[in-house]
Amino acid sequence: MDAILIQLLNGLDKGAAYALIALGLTLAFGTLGIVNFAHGALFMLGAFCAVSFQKILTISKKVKDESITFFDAYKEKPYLEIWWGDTGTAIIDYAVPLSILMAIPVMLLIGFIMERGLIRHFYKRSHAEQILVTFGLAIIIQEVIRHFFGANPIPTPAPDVVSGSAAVGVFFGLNENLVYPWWRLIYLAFSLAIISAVFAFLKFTTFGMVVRAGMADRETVGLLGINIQKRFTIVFAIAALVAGLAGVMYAPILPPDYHMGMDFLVLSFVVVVVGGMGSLPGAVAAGFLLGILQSFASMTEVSSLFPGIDQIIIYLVAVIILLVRPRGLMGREGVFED
Amino acid sequence: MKKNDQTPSLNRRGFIKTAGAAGVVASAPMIFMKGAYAAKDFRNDPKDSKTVTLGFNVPQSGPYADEGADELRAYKLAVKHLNGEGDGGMMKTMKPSMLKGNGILGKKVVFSTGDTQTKSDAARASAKRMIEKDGALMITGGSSSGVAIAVQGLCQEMGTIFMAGLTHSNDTTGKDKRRYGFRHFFNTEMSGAALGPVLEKEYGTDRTAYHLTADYTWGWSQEGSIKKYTEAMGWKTKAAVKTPVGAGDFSQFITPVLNSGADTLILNHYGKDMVNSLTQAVQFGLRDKQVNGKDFQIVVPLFSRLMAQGAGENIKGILGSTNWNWALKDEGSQAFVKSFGAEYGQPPSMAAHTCYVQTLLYANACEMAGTFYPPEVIKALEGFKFDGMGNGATEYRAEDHQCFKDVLVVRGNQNPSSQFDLLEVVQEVPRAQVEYKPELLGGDLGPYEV
Amino acid sequence: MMKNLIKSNTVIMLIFAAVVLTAPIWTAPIGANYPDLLQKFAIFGIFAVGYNILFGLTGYLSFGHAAFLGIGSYTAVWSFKLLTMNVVPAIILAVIVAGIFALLIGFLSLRRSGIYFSILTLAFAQMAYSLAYSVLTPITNGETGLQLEQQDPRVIDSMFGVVVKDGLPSTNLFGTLMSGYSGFYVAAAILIVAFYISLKIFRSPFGMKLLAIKSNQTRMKYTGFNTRPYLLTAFVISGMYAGLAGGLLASIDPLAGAERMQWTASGEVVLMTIMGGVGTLIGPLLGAVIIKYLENIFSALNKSELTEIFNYMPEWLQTIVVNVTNPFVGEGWHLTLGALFMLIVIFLPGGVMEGVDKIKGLFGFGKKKSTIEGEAK
Amino acid sequence: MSEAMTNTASKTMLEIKGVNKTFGGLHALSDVNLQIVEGETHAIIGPNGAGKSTLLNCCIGKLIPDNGSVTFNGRNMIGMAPHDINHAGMVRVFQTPEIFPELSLLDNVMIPAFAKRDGTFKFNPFKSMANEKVIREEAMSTLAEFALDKFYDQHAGSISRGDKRRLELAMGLIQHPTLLLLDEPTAGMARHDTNQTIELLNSGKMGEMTKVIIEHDMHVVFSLADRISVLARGHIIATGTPEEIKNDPKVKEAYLGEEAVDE
Repeated sequence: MDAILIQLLNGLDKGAAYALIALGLTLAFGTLGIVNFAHGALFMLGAFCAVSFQKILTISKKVKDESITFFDAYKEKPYLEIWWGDTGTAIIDYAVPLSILMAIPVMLLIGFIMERGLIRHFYKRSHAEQILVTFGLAIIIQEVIRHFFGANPIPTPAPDVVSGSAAVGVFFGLNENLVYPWWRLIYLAFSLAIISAVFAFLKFTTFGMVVRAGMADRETVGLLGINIQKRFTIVFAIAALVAGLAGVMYAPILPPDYHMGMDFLVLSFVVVVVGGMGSLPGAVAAGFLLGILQSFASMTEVSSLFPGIDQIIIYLVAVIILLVRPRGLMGREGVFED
Repeated sequence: MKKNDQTPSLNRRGFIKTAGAAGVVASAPMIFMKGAYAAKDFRNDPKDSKTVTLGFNVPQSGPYADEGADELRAYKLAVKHLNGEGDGGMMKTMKPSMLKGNGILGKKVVFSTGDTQTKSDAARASAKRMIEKDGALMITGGSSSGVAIAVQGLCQEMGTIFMAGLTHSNDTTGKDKRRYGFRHFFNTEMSGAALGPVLEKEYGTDRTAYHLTADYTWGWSQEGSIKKYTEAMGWKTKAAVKTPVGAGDFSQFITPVLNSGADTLILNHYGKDMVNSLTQAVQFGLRDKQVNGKDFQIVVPLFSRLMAQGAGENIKGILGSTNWNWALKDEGSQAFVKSFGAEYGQPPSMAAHTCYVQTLLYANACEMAGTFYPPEVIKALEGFKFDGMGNGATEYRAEDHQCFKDVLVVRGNQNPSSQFDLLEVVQEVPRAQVEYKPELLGGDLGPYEV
Repeated sequence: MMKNLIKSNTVIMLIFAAVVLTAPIWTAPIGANYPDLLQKFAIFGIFAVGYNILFGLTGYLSFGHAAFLGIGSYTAVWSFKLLTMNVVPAIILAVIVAGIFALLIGFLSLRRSGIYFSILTLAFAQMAYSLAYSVLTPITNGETGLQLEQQDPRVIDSMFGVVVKDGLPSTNLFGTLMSGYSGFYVAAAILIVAFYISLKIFRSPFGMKLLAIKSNQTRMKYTGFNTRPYLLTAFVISGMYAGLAGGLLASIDPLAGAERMQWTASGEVVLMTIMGGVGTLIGPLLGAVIIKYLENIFSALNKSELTEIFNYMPEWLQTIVVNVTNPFVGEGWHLTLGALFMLIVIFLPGGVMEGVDKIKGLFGFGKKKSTIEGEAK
Repeated sequence: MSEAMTNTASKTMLEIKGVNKTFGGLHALSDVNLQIVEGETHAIIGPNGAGKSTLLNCCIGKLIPDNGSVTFNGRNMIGMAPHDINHAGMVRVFQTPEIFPELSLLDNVMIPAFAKRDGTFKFNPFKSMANEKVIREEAMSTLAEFALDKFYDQHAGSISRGDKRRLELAMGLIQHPTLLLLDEPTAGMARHDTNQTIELLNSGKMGEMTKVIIEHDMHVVFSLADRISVLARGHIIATGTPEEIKNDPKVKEAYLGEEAVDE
């Protein structure tokens, strides 16, 4: 029972990440009709916002280690600590959550530039061309990041107070051994908040209504004489922001490296398609569903029964869902079927 | 095409001329001696050429790109030293050595590079290019066992010697060993043999281990070796769970550990997988746990400094084994760290070390054989005993082409004195303790002549 | 008159064969004239040409064709292990087994269209990859890849009394070794045949109907065509091409690794096809050549070699050029790849072939481009 | 109008019996009964949303009626795949041109000819298009009938809308259907083009063919139809000769009032 509960938590947590990435992807899909293979790169850029913010905060005074003569080795002490003592240490400790402040303008700007500079010229082009151009862009972004940060993962720890685990078991009056990392709980809450915010934005603002109308029928909205171009730019920037925030918050769980976007790319496409093209609730549902199933499939009880099931569960479920439901969980007819 | 690094072009050309001339003079007697082998025709025989080409096949993209970059630094340094430039590094400490600093057999060493992408196909394609197009006489490098085994197999077919880079799986010099392949790096069997006693001393004999194992050949090899040695000293193995390579999020594998009753987690992961699983295991509070009245422990059997960087704080205090560390105080290590540090401003990684040593060993074997003819070079390497290369007295065992030498057991440094000071050496496990019979791992070397 | 001559199959095939077979000569100036790369050009050319029969003609974007490449390779290596070192049975079996898998996967995946189809094929291929990497290790030898062993039974060979005493046997075509240039010529000959078949398909009523399905599938149904079997046939044919390429890869280099089936490998053939020009006859082949060239040659360049290449320039210019180009070669070759993808899509939406047409137009050859090259006029 | 009138009683070709179709709560068709007789040109008229297109879609397999039967030359059509219905001899010409925009005009006409010859599926990858002389000639002469032959090698997507409509007709005609279903063949056409189309539909092979025409334009209907059925709110309210329909009070009441709005 405990094992199942904790795997459920794992699944929700994974699902939160999948859903968040898929959300931005399907937003761009549904409204702009763009197959964005650079979406994983946006997620990665988000994580690297956290990395760079941490690097900035920890700009250090270097004290040479005199015992080493063959090369320069330093013991580093961040200036923030030198100037402000414990306050400085505390600020550095909160680098990841604080970096959200940096990520918001940066990701919006990246989204804006990407849409204006590239994506908008590809709305009318074939999906194959969209794939090629965005894939090329993703590779370039990746290589640029590698040039500056190297190929190794970079540790970006969560703040000290939340680096431990919460006694979930005790809270629910269950096994006291049942613990769960605070940061993962925060990630879950954070992604639920972002998902709700995106839904609320689309549901309750005029802007959102236009976007939703656009997702339902792009051509009609274009005919209404609404300046759809401007709105598309904003939608894309929001998609980039959501991906970026997903990346920032994921950094303490998965130390960022330049390739992490590609690792998530295929998965996020599977999530979007299983959810149904152009359906936001579908993407969220599929994200959580696949996350939870993946967690359960890796339980020894399951994987000893079906060897290898944990390796393929996501794809297996995707195949089954797509064969049973032609347009995924909540897709509409005629969207991306040609 | 393949020149050494960039000096202003005029100077460089001038230099090559003189070096080349010197080479001809130096090699003149050799050509005489070589008569016996001259009849044998072999691939990429440099014959009258003034240069000899080595092929450096390292990961330049993919997860091990940083490690590959460090390997390449080491290779370039080795080439410099062989050609008599720089301070000579380990050439001065290697014993016995026939290296003179005039290239190999009087021929200036040049090189070509390739990207393995840490994929068997790409690595083989790149090795083939260096052999077929660039005329490489020897291939070396790599940062994973799958690639090493794939390239080693190819080199056997092509009749080109392969000096493996970082490869830790038993199979490289076991099941899949080849006559043309040589490994200086240690393997999982040796890791197990070295770690076992240290684990016993640190954590006692009454422990229950839980393995998380990367689901591919190296992972299984590692798991098998650690199990073998820990179970022999009385540890129990609670479970050994396979994790998909590149899983990213390991939470679903870590949570079952929490209530399994195990008190030790063994992470048979390397690279990104290791960084991720360790980071996440610590987040789940495993290291703060008490099980069966004992502090919960995490062990990472294969360590490298570059990986330790990625894991950050989480690596502190964790035990593992490594092939070499720059902080070693022996003469050879010091000489190497000195010249590497002077050249690149940073210490070499263990991958860099093994690659540097392999290049020197190959060059020395050619000098010993007095020819580049691979079967003779192989015979010179087989059973070669040497010292002064950072791992104590070492032997290239003839039966499986595995180097036997001291193994380091290390611990993540609790209080690093600098950004490079991430691992502290717990023990230099003597060679005798990690040696095993060649029959243990099976395999067949194959013929000298191909 | 000239135009008709150029359009005739015989002339096209003669030119094509001449160009392919002389590749060792004309690739010399770009440093690609060594057996392995030439073999890769031919083999991935076959893969891309076959993929184009599905994607170029029907518009169905499969993201899982690498699975058939991998299956072909595994089949071929098993044929070497169990039957004989002769490549003929290996290649035939590779094509057949890949075809069977293509039939199964195609039958299921073609129940959907558009991106749903793409994801289905991707999912099947990823499952094949993951399983081959882990639980299917007894069949695939996992990460290391399936290799030959001296103790392999090789039933047919031993029937003819071929005994391998020392080391591993080599793959051969009735005695001709498959390594080096002979391997290239075998691959080139197969490429020529494969290209001819593709040409015939493009210019047959069958190919025309596939194009019509791409153009307007609904209309095809009301015009009296059962489109599913057409699509399935195209899928199986392209799967068999992939199996052929995989079998050939293993024939020239008897090792089959799981990574051949990863999504990146599937993506590669998609990129080759789009880059060269979807639906053109020769474009996918060009795309394959360009990508393999970048992967093998650009990744091997370094600063000193660049200096060498730009030696003819004055020193100050040389320094500038070397410093500008350096980030794009060696470990930066991915950057070149990414930039090339973007440049081609932005400036030549029809792929390299569109560039060729534009140049032709500049010189006054040919008339306005027809979208479908294979179209009989 | 044509002599077909005289043998109305000869043979029922298409029989629609008691067909119902609902979408959600909406009755698109309620208990529709209709008989198309061999040789006649039968027009179905009715205001927008009367269910004309739904009725057509039920015949060609795009929609499956909730109940009732559609029998064509004695064969039940319900549940049959669209391509099989085509081969049974019932061919539809679309309202918005459903052509193959990327292919040339010639190819557009050759494709349906292939369907006629090759059946629903034929694998002949080694036959060359260049050797398909018979079909090409037939396609060329069909194009000529519709005055499209001079730009036979242009992309169908690039020609004018009126030309596309004629191309549609050519694509239908080349299959020599037993029954041709035309969905508003002149919608959106200028008067001159409309007259030309009427001319085409009334003469030659087209003229002899059994046809069902859905049409808005009364001028077209009365120029072409032998019999007319009037559909309103999913019901057939009248069937008869043009004269009968013109004078039917029910039609006047239910239909013509609304037509003014439509025009």
